[in-house]
Amino acid sequence: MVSVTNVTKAFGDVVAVSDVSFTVGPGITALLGPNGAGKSTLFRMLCGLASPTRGEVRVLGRNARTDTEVRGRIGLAPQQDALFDRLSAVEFVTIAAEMHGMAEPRAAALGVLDIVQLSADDPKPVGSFSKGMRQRVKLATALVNDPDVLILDEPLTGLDPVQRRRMIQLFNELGAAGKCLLVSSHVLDEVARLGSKVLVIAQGRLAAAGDYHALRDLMDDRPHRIRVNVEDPRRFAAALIERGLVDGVSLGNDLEIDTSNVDAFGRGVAPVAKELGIRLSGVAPIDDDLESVFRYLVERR
Amino acid sequence: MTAEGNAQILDRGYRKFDGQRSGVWGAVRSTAWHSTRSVLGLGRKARHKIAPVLVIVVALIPAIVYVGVAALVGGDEFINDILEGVIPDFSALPRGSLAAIALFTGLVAPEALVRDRRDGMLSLYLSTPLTRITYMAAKLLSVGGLMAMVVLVPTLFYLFGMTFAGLGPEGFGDWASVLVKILVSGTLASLVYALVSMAAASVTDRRAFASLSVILVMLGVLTVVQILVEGAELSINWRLLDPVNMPMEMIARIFGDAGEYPALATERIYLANAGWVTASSTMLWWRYRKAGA
Amino acid sequence: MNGSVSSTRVIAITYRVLIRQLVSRGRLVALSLIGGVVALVGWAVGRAAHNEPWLTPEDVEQIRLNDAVTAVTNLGFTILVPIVALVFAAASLGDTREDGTLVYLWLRPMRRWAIVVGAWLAAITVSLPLTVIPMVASAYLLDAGTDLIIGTAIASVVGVIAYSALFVLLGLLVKNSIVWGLGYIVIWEGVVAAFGSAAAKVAMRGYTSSIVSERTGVEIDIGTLAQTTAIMVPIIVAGFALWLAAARLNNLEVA
Amino acid sequence: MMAPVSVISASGVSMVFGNNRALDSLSLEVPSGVTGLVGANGSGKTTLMSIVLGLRAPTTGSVSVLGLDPLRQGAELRANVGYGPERNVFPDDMPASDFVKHLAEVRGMPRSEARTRASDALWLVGLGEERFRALGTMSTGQRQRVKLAQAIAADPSLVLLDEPTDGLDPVQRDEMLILIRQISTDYSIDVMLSSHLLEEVERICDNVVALDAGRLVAQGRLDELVGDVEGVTVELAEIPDVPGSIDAVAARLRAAGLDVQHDPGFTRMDVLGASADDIADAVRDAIADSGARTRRIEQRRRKLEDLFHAAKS
Repeated sequence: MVSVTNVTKAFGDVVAVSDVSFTVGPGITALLGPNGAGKSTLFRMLCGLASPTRGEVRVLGRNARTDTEVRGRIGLAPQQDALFDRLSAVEFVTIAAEMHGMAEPRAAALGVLDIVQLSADDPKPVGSFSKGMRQRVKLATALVNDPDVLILDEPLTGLDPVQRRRMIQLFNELGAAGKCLLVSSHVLDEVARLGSKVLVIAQGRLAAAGDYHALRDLMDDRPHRIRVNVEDPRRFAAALIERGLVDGVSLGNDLEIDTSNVDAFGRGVAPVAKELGIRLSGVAPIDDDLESVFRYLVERR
Repeated sequence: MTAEGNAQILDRGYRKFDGQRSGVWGAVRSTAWHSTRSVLGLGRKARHKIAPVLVIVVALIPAIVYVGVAALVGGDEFINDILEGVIPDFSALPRGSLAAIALFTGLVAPEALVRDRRDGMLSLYLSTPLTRITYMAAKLLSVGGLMAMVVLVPTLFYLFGMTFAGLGPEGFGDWASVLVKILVSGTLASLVYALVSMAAASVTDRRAFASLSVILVMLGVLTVVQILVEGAELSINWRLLDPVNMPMEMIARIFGDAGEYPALATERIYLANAGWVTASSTMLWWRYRKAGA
Repeated sequence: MNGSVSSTRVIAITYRVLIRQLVSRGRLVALSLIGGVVALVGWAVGRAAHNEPWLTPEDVEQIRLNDAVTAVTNLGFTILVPIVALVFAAASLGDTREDGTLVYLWLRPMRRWAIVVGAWLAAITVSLPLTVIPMVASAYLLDAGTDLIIGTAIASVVGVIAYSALFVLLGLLVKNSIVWGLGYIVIWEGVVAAFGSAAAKVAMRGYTSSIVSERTGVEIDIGTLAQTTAIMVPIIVAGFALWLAAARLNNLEVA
Repeated sequence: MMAPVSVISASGVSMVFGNNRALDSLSLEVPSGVTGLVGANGSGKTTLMSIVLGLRAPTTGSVSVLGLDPLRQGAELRANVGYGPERNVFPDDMPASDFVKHLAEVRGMPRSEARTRASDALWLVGLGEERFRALGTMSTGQRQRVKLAQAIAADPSLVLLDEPTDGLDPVQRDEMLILIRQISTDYSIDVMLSSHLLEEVERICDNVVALDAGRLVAQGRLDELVGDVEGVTVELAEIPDVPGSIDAVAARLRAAGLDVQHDPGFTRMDVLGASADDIADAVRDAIADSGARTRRIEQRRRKLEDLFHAAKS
């Protein structure tokens, strides 16, 4: 539904996006990367707000920069917090619906405000809203035209944990309903919850792309060191070696094992402990949380 | 001798400070200097320097022209006599730069005040030993000093130039008296321009609107007063409301000259300037009483 | 909801949004105050007695008219009209571009020229009452005949229409549009136009002054154009400025 | 001079704006070290900081900072306090070195001293090579460092940092937190930093002050507040030939009478119960029986988040 082909964007001498290509279909795709990696620039080009220096961007097969109609099928929640400050939330969203030429703009606005849990009766202008409330106004606005392609730039910043959870659930529902969602974030926990597809962008280049779990498994193929807390480390270590689940062990304060097959180790560790009747109180891969994956991808260049 | 005995860590850069802190005056001085640099575009890109430098040069033109003419053709007693009849008095010279002065007020005060409000420097300043009062004092020092560059400096240049050309005040006593008058009157007029333009600039947080506001207060009131006195034939006292001409009149009266509007009593002119100072200070206090918190 | 939205609706929606954004109490109060001053000055000039014994009634009539025309053109057409138009027109799209809200107008199935026209109409709607009312009041209080009132009204409307279009374009062209506009008003309109009737043809003030001059028969050195020319040229300029603004909006890189 | 026992102490501080109670009778004793001021946006963190700086007078109550009264001895106090505001907008075209030097001067450094200290501070925050660059050309991460540099340049006794990690990505956030910790430890500068992210406060702070809607939820030493072990966090992976195994683990643990926090479809769960040993055994057995793959089992410390949940319910 979205295709990006050999796209480069330069501002003077600064290259913000460098020769990036990917296609995105229905469902959620998370665009992950450090600040300044080019996520927002990429989104702006997708929406036609900026034109690529080289390469081609297509949304639903068309160019949003020149094609008036396709703009009606995109929903964008931009990164900046600016809104038409003097309007109330319901006015702001209703006007967005009107701009999309919807038949019942107010009803549509009430619907999406309900989804993001903003009161339609609140007469306060959005200019007085907190960051979290503005964020939800932006989301409602992006959703109001029931777009086929949703582009959400850092949509979860400023939301409290409960709201985040709700939004993630909403995104999952929209993705399941066949919409194409592109969501950028640099908070990895959020991305993990968003699920499957991930594009990692670093320094303007596409550093990794694919299924999130597959990417993690790719990480699993590296040799790993895992710290294991057990009651009887010596006996447990012996059992692990005996079953070929580990390549090496070191017994310091804790038991640390090395393995090149995380999968086998992960399958075996609990059953072995149970079988031996050894209490297992901790399994902690060293350097294998989400953040290390991210670091690995971002910092290797 | 042990290995450690040879090794010393001498300096890790950042360290404690044991000296005397410079206190509020240091803060005011640094802020005033910093504000002045920022208005003049020092330490910034060249394009920020163009406008202020241009205006200052334009303000200097009358003084340069007169001094130049005097230096070129002067010397001869006969010609000097003619020249003395043509060149302006020390009290009247600044009037030649009036357009530049008015333009400069629209440039300086908005830059000095509004930038701080917009880019968060004001709240940062208030987290330091500066208070709203001392902050404003620093800004007045800066804006007043900058205004002096177009109000006072040309006259000083004129004094030294004319002295050099043999057309200056005669005798050291006279000369020193003129110098003191130039300094006193120029400083006072600069402060009035500074306060009025700062007050006008303080009404908004947007620089462009601040310039608009200053220009309207300066040139708008000038135009209105002009039409009222000449078109509507109202009393000459309406001139007292004119914030561009009143400081100029004050300079003339300090020199004991008649000025542009001899019909106006001297004490009224001083009062008019005092009135502008009071009104402007009140406005500034009111606009900044909560700002930046 | 497929396809693009009809242009009349786009104009109407843009107009509504931008009117709400433009109308702030601070701006209205400040600009009404200036308008009030203009009307007051008109009143003060209008009640000047001119009872010097050597003047005939015809002389007095002529002096009144001359003074009145000077007041209207100096205060109204050099300060009030262009500045009010600048404040609202430059802000209409210029502010949305600077604060990042332009995206909410841009990324919609709406034609760009209609957005520009909506913005222009919004700016005019706010500017007209703030200029025409004080200008007409001033002309009325100047008490120099109906020709002056009619001329002032026409010239104010033409001025607002043309300045607004120019400043909508300016707002899309440069970042600090108010400062540039102010520079244009003070330096170009104020100084260049004062060089005489030829130079005045490249400044809007030449046209507004001509309208008043033509109506009242008072000669103004920068206002020498025929009535039709003085009305038509600004309107054509406005149309051209709007067309450029639409083209500019199309090619803009939106933040 | 004797060092005051508390860096900041407040008693009965309330702040009322119109009919909005931004702070509600707050009483605090903040000891030396790094203190995290946590709470959601709008919970009163920035208001509290401005009261500590003496920029606002509390509606009721009194505050003492470094043994001084912020209202009456404000200028004296602020000469010894560094402040990094939340706002991220600074003079765009000013070089970082000029900016830091200027603020060092304003905070009382003599002119010659200010230049070297500005340079030292910028090196310390890792911007030595970049110190002549204009602030406007810097990234969010670099600007946050500049804010830190200007806050420490005048050798303060106390530094207040409002959301110093806002807008940073994980790598930048870590670096910033480590830097703050290091500055506090190496130069014995007391730090109070505000954050809406509980994790980062847990990571580097000695003390915590937690606010919720202007009310004090908790204060004290971090290890005392979050020390209790009452469960584990488990992260699993599904093996293709045993679908639904993660949900099955959760179900088994629930059946064993444990409190399981798990959203269906997610790979992570929190398991809470009375005894750590019982939990460990139950988790081991549940995983072994349902055939999921173990990625991680970690002792779950009581989180700051729980403090908020407890306070709200």
